[in-house]
Amino acid sequence: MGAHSEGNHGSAFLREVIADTPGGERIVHCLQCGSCGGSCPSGADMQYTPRTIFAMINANQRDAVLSANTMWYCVSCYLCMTRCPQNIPITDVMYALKRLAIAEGKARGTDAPALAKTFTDILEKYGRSFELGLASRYYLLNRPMAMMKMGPMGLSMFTRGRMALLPTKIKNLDQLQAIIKKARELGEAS
Amino acid sequence: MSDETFEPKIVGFMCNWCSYRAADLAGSARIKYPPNVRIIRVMCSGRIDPTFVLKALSLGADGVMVAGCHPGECHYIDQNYKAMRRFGMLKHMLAAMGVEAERVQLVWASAAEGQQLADAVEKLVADVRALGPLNWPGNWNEHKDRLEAIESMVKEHAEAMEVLP
Amino acid sequence: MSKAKGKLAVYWAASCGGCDIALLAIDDKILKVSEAFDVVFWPCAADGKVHDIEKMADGEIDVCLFNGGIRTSEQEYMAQLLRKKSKVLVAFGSCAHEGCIPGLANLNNRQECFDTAYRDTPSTENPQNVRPRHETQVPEGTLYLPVFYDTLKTLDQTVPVDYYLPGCPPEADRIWDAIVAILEGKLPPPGSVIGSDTTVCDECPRKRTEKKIKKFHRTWEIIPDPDTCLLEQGLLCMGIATRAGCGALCPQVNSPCIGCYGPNNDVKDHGARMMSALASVIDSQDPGEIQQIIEEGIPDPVGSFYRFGLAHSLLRRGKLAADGNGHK
Amino acid sequence: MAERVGIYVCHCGSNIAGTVDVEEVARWAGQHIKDVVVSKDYKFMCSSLGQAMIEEDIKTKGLTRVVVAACSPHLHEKTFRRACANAGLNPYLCQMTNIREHVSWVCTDKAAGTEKAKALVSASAERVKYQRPLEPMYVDVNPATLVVGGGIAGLQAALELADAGHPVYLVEREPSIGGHMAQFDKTFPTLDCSACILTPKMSEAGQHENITLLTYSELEEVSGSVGGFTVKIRKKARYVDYDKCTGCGICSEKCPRKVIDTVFEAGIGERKAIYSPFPQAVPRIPVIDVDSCLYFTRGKCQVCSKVCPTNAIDYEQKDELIEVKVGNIILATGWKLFDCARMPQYGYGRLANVFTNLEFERLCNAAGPTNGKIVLRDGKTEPKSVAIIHCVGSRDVNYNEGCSAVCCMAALKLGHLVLEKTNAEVYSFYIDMRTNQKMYEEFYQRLLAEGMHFVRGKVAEVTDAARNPDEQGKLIVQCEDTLLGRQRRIPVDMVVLMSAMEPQADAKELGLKCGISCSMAGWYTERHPKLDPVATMTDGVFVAGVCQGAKDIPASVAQGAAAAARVQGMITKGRVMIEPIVATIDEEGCSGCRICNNLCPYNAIEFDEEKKVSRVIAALCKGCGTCVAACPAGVITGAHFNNQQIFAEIEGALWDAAAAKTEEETATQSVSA
Amino acid sequence: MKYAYYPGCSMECNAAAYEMSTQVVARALGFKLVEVDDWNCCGATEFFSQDELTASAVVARNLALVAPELNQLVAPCAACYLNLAKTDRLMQDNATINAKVNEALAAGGLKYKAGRVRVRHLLDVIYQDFGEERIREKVVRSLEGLRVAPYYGCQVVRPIKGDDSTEYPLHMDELFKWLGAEVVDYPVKAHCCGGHMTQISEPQAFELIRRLLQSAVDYEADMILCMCPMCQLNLDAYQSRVNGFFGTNFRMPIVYFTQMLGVALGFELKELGFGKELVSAEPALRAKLAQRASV
Repeated sequence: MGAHSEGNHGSAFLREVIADTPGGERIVHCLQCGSCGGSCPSGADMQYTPRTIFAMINANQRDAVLSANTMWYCVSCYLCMTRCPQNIPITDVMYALKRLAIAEGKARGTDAPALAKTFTDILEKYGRSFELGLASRYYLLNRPMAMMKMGPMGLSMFTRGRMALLPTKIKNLDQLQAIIKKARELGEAS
Repeated sequence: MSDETFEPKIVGFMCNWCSYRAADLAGSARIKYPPNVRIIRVMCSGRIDPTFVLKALSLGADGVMVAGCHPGECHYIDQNYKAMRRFGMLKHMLAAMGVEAERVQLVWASAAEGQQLADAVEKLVADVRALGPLNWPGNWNEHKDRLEAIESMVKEHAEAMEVLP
Repeated sequence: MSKAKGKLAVYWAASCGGCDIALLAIDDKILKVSEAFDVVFWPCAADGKVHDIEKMADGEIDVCLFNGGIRTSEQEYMAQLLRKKSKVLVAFGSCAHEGCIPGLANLNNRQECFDTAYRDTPSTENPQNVRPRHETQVPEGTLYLPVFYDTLKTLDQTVPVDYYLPGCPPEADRIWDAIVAILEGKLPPPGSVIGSDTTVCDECPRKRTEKKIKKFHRTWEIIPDPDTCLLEQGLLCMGIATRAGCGALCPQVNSPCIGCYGPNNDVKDHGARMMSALASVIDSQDPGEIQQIIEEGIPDPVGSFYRFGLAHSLLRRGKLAADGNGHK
Repeated sequence: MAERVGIYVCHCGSNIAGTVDVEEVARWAGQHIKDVVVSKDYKFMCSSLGQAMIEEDIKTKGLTRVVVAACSPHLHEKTFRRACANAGLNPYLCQMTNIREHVSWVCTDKAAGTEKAKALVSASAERVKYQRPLEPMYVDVNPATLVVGGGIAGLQAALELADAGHPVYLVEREPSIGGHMAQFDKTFPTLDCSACILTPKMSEAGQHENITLLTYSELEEVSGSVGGFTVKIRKKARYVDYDKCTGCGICSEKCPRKVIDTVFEAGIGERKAIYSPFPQAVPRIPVIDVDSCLYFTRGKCQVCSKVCPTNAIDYEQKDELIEVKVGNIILATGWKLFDCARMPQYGYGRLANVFTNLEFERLCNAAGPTNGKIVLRDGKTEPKSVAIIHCVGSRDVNYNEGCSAVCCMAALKLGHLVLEKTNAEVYSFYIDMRTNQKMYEEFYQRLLAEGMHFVRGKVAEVTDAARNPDEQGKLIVQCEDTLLGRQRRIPVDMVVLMSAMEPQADAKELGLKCGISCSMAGWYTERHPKLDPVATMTDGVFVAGVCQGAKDIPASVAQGAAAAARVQGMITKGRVMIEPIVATIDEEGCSGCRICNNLCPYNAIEFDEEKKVSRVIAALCKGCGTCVAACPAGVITGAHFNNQQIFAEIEGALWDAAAAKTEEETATQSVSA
Repeated sequence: MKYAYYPGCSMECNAAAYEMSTQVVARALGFKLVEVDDWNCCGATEFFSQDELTASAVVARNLALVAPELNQLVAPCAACYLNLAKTDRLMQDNATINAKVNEALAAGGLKYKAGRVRVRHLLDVIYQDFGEERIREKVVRSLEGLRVAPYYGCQVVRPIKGDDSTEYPLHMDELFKWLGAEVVDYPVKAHCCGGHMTQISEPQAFELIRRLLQSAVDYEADMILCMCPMCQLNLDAYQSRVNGFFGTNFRMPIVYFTQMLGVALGFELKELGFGKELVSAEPALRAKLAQRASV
């Protein structure tokens, strides 16, 4: 509304991220205090802490941010977000960065996009998630070696009736698919 | 119905201590906002009588801003709460009369909030612009056939009287 | 009263007819009226014709008591005619003064009024959907009905008015006070409302203290205490904002004032005054709670605050969609 | 008779003329506004030449009303009112229109700016015709002053006034004056002993002939206005006779009942049920805490009474309400500590060795419960490492958005004390180091040299969840070291939370009693944040110290002195002018509906039970106009802001919309002709 | 009391014990869970990483399918709960997204008025709507002597602020105090279980799991109580691999809070789905409950 949020101020990438994140306009209030990076369960493994990411966004380092591993190490625990003294929706910013990175094919060195893709494919096909299908398809396609390690655990799960062999399909799959199709159209239009 | 050339006419009632000073500050800080609001100063938002708002609308204003200190920060302790209540009542009544809610807006701005006040003006002007002119007096215009009907009645009576002795 | 008799006209426009009856409620004093005046025109009580009035000289009628608002072209014509022929034109009763109940139809337009009257009411039987029309062709030629307006106007929104006698209907005693004033030539300055300038509270015997309202009640929801101010009990009593003169009739019988006498002098908008006063004493500082108290307690704000004065209020009517001709 | 209006449009150099065609505005007003006899523009209306022009026109052209279209009335209303008065015109017949702050400075388009200026001039011109002459009112100033709060700011204010020869009532709610400063060990950056510099002032205040000390007392009610306030004060029962007690202290010594002292000792020390908070307390008269006293709770004991050499114990004592009359009030009510339990991630209340800074001050204080030894909660173990966490509850929109201003320096001071008194390593976790007063940065440098560790980063959490043997049994401070861009976990023995300063819980309530308001954050609102920092919007009420906003001791002392200076100014002047903008009720028209009765926060509306009418007490009315807008009968008038004036102003402001309307009305009404 | 019920995909199979015990407990407490007809997957975190609008529409379909006479929706899974609640909130706050989501729903002949359905987690319903008094009344087998470590995880307590603390929640602690258990006040009860990191970076996920298990062991808990299928899966199914990875020897049973609530209400272990956990809870239960029997 005001000159500070509507005008052409801040880096181009900052404006892009703000537009893509509900509540994203709070990013500009970052104090660089680091309570996000300090709180993060994955903080030690992140290439850049969220705080650093905000500084990079401000500095318009678009490529560096989108090819960072930071957002892929976000576990969606929301600790950073509830502790942030400036109410920045940090977890939601990470989601926005994941979307941008996938869209631009910048998500390197991580299997997360593939996992996400497998997951959504199954959802679209059946309407429900299907763990065995998800695990086998994802591992076969992406990490055949890791499949071996998963074996015993899968078997234990199976013997305790915790793994289904067949997916459940919802009744009105057409309806769900129509909704997904329409939503994608609307997303692309904007 | 928004009109490219439509410039909303808006009256702003502002309290002497907070919102009027916020407008002063917006000026001192050279913050730009649309020129559509004509500010009328009262000592307190508690002085703002719903009659003022209705008067402005009935005189052709397209929108009205009622502004005071933030709740709990009133220069007169808590008189802005009375403004808040009156605004609630007025809003309820205006809705029943068919006036769009966006045309009359309540704004809290402290003397330090020049930017917030400017933002509020910008929002009000944009909202009213999107709604188009209100032209309340235009509501009172009667059909065109009214004049003809009266004339024909005068004629009818005259004819009837001619027939009589 | 040995003077030559004056000429009196009484007219009934958009109103219920109660004002005509109220005029007769002055009882035998009506004889004193007929001693003083020749009634030249009173469609309800005497057989006078419009053309008789049209033939009169301008200003020939001494006093015209005009009740009812202006809703049709015929009423507008009559208002103009009687104005021209009368020395003193009195807006008699709430309809002529403020629009009254017929004025509440100003929340709708002509089309909607007709829909209600000729289609939607449960007792309507109108399979051909016949509506009143200004012109109707019959073999003998064209028949005309008056044009029905979108907006009911008060008498003074149509022609200049000399005095106002408020009330729905005016109280007999106040009518007599006014007639005496006319007969004795002790009228206030033209443009005045003939009556008191305090509010109903002045005449109301109930005990009042400082006010704080947490909840508004509808009349059927509580049995009010007979000695305490009704407003303090949460009933929407318009007495605080309504001109005295009735003797606080309604509050005396445990019923809140509905505001038929209109506002005091110098008050521009009866409803706004009432809203402002009432909202000021709502006992809450939370916007959500305030809105809830208002919306739950006062479901029909216009009907409550402008029951008698909508046509005469600053806004006069509900918003019409603009299509160039005032039609929705 | 029609009024004769003069209109004066100011260029303000190019400030206005740059975006408003002032010549056009003046020309237009002269031609289009009714009753305008002269309409001029001028380079600087506020200059002496500009004022002289108005005065001249009033005299020669017989102006009865004046409109000045220039800057904000908050700047120059007084100037032009004075000019009118000089020419014999009542100053309230002059109206200012703000075409600078509200027009030229916020508009970009000159045509639009000119149109807006016309509308504002039109509004003022229509309004001014209905303005009425008003006479200012004057009241005498009572030379006595009430100071609320006996902390360092209040003490300073009281002493300044008393030394100048004026009577002062100093009200303090605790048993002794001294405030938070009395709890501290050292003060930054000079490290002088807090008690050493404070107690002389305390005893001076206690003995001053012009100061009436009202400790263990609270403000009950304030009425009246500037120059003549009447204040009711509750003197809480001490159960000790003030006149008989010599302050020998035997009662406390012998009292068998010990309780945790949550006030002066911040919860880490004890006191007796009959106590004086600290040895240098002023006055030294103890009080009995009835909630813990054995006699009051169980009916038995009375040891204090038995041992008192002067028979000063009086169990029957009652609260006393006293009334004092003063001309001015200074509020110096201070602050309270942020409740650290609101941030569970720091473990306060769950993890024993997490302390608040105030607790830690008492630990360091030689007169404190550990005689100044810095030890863990167990009372004996000296810590080997101490973490000091900054910004706990401050600079955080979830708690207090603002910076508490003193914590950086206080953290440095506490760090220094740890380094001085123990062998512990000290870590400071800060977001930004704020050391921006005289000698403060130097103090920071000193701590850097002393070997305090500084980690730039807001601490995420303090936990006892060890991840490796090094962390076992420690408190682990987890944060991002933002200078390294790396997460760090630092095991320590003790954590000190630099808690935010918060407004007193009852600050708002007290403000209401005195007629002043608080900011969003809860601090008292000063009249102007830069140019009038100790006055408030209510004449005769001043603020000093932290109650106006977080600040340190030097700033609090400066404000205390400043408030005293302002009050002295009022006393010396002897009388004050009050704006005649008040409400009046037309008793003829008032029906006594009593809607207005409880709308006035200053109790300026009284109800006459006999006549059944309401009445405004002019001396109490502050002119807000709320009752005017509320009166259902429309019989309350607000001077200078009456309905007629405001309606005319609305009509004037919408002159162009109104013109459009008239055309339509003329078209539809032509049939009447 | 009647609620719409959104079980979520896990409840069908992987978290069958949660589903069984939830149904048993619901019946015992006398509240009716009406399953949303033909619900679909909530999209977990994966869908939101790809396309926020589509993900929101997928979630909103479930909200739209809630029977019109019901206005509260209960979800037992933390991720489902958050996705449903967050989507509803997003639609309330953001008019553009609200309009687009409804446009997408319309393609399936559905619509949803933001804010119509109040989304709640199962624990909140049991804790708030039944409350201490009524639950205490129903306890037939006190859990006295059993040291339980309530584990809240993340997404029920954050970011949507309810009545419980986002840092140090207490509702499950209190519930189990009502049931007579000894509640372990350990510091990591609202820390992350690793979530889907098991699929992305095993070393990292294992470390997060280890921290939780270690803290529970440090505080001498007999078992960890879960309120989310994902948390249970990570802590239970990966426990042996975590032991392998770090050379630790955790044998910490991970059970659903509803299972232990069912025990306290007097149900048999079998009806509550015990035996489906990979690290068996039976030894702990037997030891503690038998101990008490002998007293």
